[in-house]
Amino acid sequence: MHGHKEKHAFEPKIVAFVCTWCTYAGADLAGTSRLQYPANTRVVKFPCTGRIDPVFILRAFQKGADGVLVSGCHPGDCHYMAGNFHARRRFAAFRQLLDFIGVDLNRLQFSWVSAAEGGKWVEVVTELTERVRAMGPMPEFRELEAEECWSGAIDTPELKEAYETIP
Amino acid sequence: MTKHDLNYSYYPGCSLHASAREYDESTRGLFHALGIGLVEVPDWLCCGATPAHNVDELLSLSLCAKNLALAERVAGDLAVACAACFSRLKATQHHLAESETKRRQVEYAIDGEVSFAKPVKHLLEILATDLGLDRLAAAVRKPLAGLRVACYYGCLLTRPPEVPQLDCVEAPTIMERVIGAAGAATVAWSHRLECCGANFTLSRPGVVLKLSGDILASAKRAGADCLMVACPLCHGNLDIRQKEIEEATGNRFGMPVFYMTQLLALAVGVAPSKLGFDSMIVNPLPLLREKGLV
Amino acid sequence: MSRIGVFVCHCGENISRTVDVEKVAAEAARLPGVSYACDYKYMCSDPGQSLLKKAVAEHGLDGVVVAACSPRMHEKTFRSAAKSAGLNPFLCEMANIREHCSWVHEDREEATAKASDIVAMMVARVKKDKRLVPITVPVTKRALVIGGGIAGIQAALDIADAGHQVVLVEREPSIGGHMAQLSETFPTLDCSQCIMTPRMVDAANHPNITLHTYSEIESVDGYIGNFQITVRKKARSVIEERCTGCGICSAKCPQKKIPNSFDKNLGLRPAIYVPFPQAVPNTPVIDRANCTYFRSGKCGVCQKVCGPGAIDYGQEDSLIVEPVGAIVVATGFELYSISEKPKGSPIKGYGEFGHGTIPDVIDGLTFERLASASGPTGGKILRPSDGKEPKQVVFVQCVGSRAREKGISYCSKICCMYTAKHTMLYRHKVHDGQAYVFFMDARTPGKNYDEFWRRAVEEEEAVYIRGMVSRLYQKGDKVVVMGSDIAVGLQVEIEADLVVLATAVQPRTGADTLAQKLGISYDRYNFYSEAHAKLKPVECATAGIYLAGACQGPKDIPDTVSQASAAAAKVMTLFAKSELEREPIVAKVNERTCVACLYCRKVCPYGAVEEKELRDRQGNLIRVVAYVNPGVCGGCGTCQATCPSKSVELDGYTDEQIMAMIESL
Amino acid sequence: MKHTKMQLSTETMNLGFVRKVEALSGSSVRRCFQCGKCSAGCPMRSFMEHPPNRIVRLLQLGQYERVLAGRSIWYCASCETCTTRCPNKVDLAAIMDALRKCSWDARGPSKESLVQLANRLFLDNIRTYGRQYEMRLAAVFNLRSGKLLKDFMLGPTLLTRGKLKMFHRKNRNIGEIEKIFSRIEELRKKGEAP
Ligand SMILES: Cc1cc2nc3c(=O)[nH]c(=O)nc-3n(C[C@H](O)[C@H](O)[C@H](O)COP(=O)(O)OP(=O)(O)OC[C@H]3O[C@@H](n4cnc5c(N)ncnc54)[C@H](O)[C@@H]3O)c2cc1C
Ligand SMILES: Cc1cc2nc3c(=O)[nH]c(=O)nc-3n(C[C@H](O)[C@H](O)[C@H](O)COP(=O)(O)OP(=O)(O)OC[C@H]3O[C@@H](n4cnc5c(N)ncnc54)[C@H](O)[C@@H]3O)c2cc1C
Ligand code: SF4
Ligand code: SF4
Ligand code: SF4
Ligand code: SF4
Ligand code: SF4
Ligand code: SF4
Ligand code: SF4
Ligand code: SF4
Repeated sequence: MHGHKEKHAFEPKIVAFVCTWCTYAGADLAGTSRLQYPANTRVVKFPCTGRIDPVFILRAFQKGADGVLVSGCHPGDCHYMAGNFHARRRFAAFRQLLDFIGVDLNRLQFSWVSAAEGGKWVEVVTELTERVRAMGPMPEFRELEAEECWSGAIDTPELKEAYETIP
Repeated sequence: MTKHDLNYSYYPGCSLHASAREYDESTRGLFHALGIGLVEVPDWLCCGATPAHNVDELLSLSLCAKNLALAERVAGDLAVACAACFSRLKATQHHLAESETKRRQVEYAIDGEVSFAKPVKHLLEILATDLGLDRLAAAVRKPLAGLRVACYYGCLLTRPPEVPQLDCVEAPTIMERVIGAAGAATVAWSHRLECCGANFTLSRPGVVLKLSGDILASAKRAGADCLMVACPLCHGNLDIRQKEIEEATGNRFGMPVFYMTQLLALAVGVAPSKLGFDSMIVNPLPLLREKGLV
Repeated sequence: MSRIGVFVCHCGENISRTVDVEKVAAEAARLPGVSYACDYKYMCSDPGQSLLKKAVAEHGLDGVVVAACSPRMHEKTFRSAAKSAGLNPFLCEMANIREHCSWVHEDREEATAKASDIVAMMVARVKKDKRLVPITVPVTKRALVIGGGIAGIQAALDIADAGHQVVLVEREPSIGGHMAQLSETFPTLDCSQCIMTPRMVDAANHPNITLHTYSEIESVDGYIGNFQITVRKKARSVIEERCTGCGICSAKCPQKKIPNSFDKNLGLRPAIYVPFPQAVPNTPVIDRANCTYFRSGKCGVCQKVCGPGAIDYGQEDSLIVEPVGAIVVATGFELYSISEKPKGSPIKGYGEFGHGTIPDVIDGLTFERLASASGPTGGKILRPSDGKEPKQVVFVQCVGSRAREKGISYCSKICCMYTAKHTMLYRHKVHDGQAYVFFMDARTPGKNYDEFWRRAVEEEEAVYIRGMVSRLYQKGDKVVVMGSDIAVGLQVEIEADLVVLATAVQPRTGADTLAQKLGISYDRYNFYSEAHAKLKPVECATAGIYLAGACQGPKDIPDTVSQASAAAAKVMTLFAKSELEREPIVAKVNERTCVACLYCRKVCPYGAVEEKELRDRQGNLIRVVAYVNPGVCGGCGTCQATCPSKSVELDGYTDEQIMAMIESL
Repeated sequence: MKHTKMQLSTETMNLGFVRKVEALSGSSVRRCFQCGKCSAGCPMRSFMEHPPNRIVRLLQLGQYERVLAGRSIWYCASCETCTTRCPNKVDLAAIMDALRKCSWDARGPSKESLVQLANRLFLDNIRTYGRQYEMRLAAVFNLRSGKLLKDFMLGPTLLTRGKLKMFHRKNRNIGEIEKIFSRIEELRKKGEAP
């Protein structure tokens, strides 16, 4: 289908942090199924969402990303059993931090895309691209000492509690 | 071709001599027109219908066995018009073949042997299989084009599965095939096999109003012009009680209920005056006129 | 300064149709550190691979990026090509410009720009790649099986038959487990003892099997291929090597009135005993708590009568160390008892059934002992209170199970079937007796299982009543059962002579303690967790440890044996190589910065993180740090993202590598 | 009785009755696993106080009074839907027949005397005339049931359409027909038939 393609004034830069086993494979499936989606996303592959350090997200924003997607296996389907569970806990606390720093949380999207969900990958990426496009470029982001920020964050009561409840 | 290459003994059953007179008349007219011989079994008696097997299986079996014995006096397979009689007669052969004890009791009661050899056939089977749909179609003079018929089987034409063996028990098409051969259109509808209330017509007419009302409504929903039946009991409930049903439910059906032989006879050119349309409670003539069939 | 080579593939037209591959190669060539870039029609073809090898040699490349399809497709291909060109395979990366680019975008300009970005990211990454060497671990081809029920016996025999040594550790004086207690078994009704005893003997006599009964696991060290197991052999007070199993000691022992737990306390045994006549080994053990000698120093009869002088009152527990390469856990289950619930049972108790105070209310296992020809009644169904033959027996299913708010939400899976079996056995033995079963539904999804249940109903005339029982109470010598038939919608009352409760299948008491020793995970009920419910049903998440039988979840014998053989097969797969090689994607701890908070240990799903003591030359403890066991680490990286001091790093996914990618944007 | 609890024991479960029903109907009662398919399709379900599956269930428990006391069996239309669709080949229609016979024989406390009456008149008609004469059946039914006005409106309509015969005669072979009835009675007296 080669319909008329709109050119937009602003093309956002999106970085996607995905796990190898589910979402990366899901994105591959979108490819083998020849589904179409906006070309704004750059994928960084991880073994597991559990490996994704919030610092990476901060860094991506600093380096000019207008939106960040974090996507892994559905709860209970983690290749490493519990990696995505820890990631979820970690990001719950991290979102508050981002909010505090003044990042519009609409620029950060978490989702679950399995290896069988090529269509869902397309949906998620398209939606985020369009949303961020509508929001416009990310405002100038003041340099943060990422390390400090993160080591500070581990001590938030939320995170502490999150880890206490890990069986 | 000899005059009759198909010849049958004929068991009309009680209703066909009374409330279902038009079924009998149209059957004879149709068979005559098709060149099928039909000789009524002399002195046949009531098959016992539902009331007999309802409370007294042995009596039911004996009455039917007696009829089968009487039928032996006439040549040809036994043609039966009424679905209830057909069901009883066939069930009798089936049950007695399975149970030695019951057979002995019955043979004592009728003082004679049970006739298993006589094939019992419903008219539909004779038309669809013995005569064949091609020959039936070839005999059509006045195709029933434009008539949308809801074929109603009721309970006893197909059930229980091992007895009538007329067609697939849950999704029969024999009526549709037969009337289709006469050029009619058939509708797909939901209540083809639901019970009409059967013989509660006498003791508990309320039951009939409810069940037959649902059937009429379903046929109407499917866009049928009329119903077609092969059983006097069904006919009684759907035609004779239709006005009452309309009053009770507040629906207007105005749905003529034909015996299958009436429509077929009309199609093969039997004069409408000989098909008992005047005995029907819901007057079919306006519909037939509208479709240019009379 | 690095020398990176970039190879852009056309993939026929699959990539080149939407991506301007020449432009991508040209832009790559301009990236800092790239010393060679080209494009080619089919990189994965033989000529494509030779092109790569040649370029590595000619340009002295120290890293390559192949911009082509998904790494899930051809990473292996290009890494081995790199390897044969003399490059460390982990210095070869793929840029996915097909599945993630040319196939999903139409606009040539956009797709080309994105392809260049992807290549740039991978170039940045490869510059930070480190040479990695696949990890090899030697494998000790010797297996430990914990638990000598049918699961353990089957697994041990399979492994031993494959020619490997097996150490079988059983807690009780005899192997056999629950199956040795059963009378006849569904769905075929063959005698349990008859099929079990030969297997027990085979296990004991197998030249490759070392049997430690009356023993427990003291501690577990090491990792896949290299475990060190310490086994505690409890003091039997009988020297196994000397005992001939003549049984004189038991016959002469004056202490005879001790309830036999094997017979669910229906029968009695002496203080020196074998739990049941077919026990393996047939070596008695002294029950010290009930032995006169141990209580008051008197008696000593057994020692006097024992010809071979096998009695040793002074025997002590001994510890044996066994090196093994793999472990099969097969510790089975316990039945919930309404009177003495297992310690830590989540079940809230059955006061409405009398808390075990009504003598003629028994559990399924007790019924098995009553029905067993070698049981305390010789196979006669006699009720405990007065030894009379019960004429009306009520069976109650789902006691404890499937009652979320009473404690357990799962279905115990075997009780529907064994209750059907019990009604049959009862009918075979008491012809004029009537069996009733209160049930919610019959869960019989197995080969010939539903047919078995229907036989109980239709041929053996058990009256099944759909509905739970509300209460049981004693009335004279009857037990009144208050139930309801939900199909009829009426209450039902039966004055029963005997009531049999199908109580919940639960994990062994202490299953969690053993799991902690082994470093395997368990669910909230203490059933051991498999690595993946569907695809790794016998593996533990912890490498080298496998599960068999009811310790993983309620199971009948066919399922138990299947799983045991599967576990054995996994062990044999492991033993097929003398060394394990695995991807070196594992975490490493930086001991200088680690503060030993051990958050990493908490989050590691594989239990790969241990504590390590750092000592100086004199052996004085300096401090403690975390240590990741590379044999166990699964490579998920969760520890790294969690570590507050950034002291643990996952090879292949270091912060440096990831950051390089992000920064190249 | 209706809502009292069921006391189950080998004494209270009348299994003899169950076996009789099984013999009469030629259908197993125990095969039923209470799936409810019979009741799901029964056209008469809404008129019954015990749906068909519950009838079988009560039989399984030998609750013979409870089955016969209800009017359900008299509201069964013998449509055979249940029998046709039962996954276990429980011939419920035949079981209903058997139960009605048991109730009929016991001249039991059926609440559905109207259906009983209609049946009785129907069979009497056969014995007297050999065939069914609907006019007579309806007339006598109305007379005996005290429902004089019932179907009053239909009578004349049907007559004018020639659907009811005012006059009827007996079969020529009425003697043979009587013989069937009396021979069956004779068999029963001798206990040679159910
Ligand atoms: C009443 C009843 C009737 C049944 N009837 C049937 C039937 O007819 N057909 C059928 O297929 N199934 C039946 N089953 C199920 C059957 O008993 C189980 O499937 C089977 O016993 C499971 O075997 P297992 O080896 O996993 O566990 P178990 O039989 O429980 O064996 C576990 C073994 O491990 C030992 N052990 C436990 N902890 C440790 C430890 N820490 N260290 C060392 N050793 C340890 C135990 O002493 C035991 O010997 C029945 C079960 C019950 C309760
Ligand atoms: C609707 C449905 C939903 C399900 N949902 C779940 C679920 O959610 N979770 C779950 O655990 N299970 C589920 N299952 C069950 C699951 O599908 C099966 O357990 C599983 O597929 C069985 O795998 P199999 O390899 O034994 O058989 P199959 O998947 O049938 O594979 C057999 C293969 O052998 C090939 N084959 C057959 N004959 C020959 C021959 N003669 N020569 C060569 N090849 C041959 C076939 O082509 C086929 O590829 C579901 C099943 C169904 C029907
Ligand atoms: S008497 Fe001695 S040899 Fe015999 S069983 Fe006892 S301990 Fe063993
Ligand atoms: S010493 Fe103990 S075990 Fe031995 S005979 Fe005496 S009581 Fe029995
Ligand atoms: S197997 Fe049957 S009796 Fe046991 S818990 Fe499950 S449903 Fe209940
Ligand atoms: S056949 Fe299928 S749907 Fe029916 S009980 Fe068994 S598993 Fe469930
Ligand atoms: S989380 Fe980091 S600092 Fe804490 S113990 Fe683990 S490696 Fe050491
Ligand atoms: S990488 Fe994963 S498996 Fe390995 S030590 Fe860290 S948390 Fe455990
Ligand atoms: S359909 Fe058959 S099995 Fe199901 S409830 Fe009815 S009689 Fe029983
Ligand atoms: S035969 Fe009777 S019980 Fe069965 S479906 Fe028909 S009306 Fe209902």
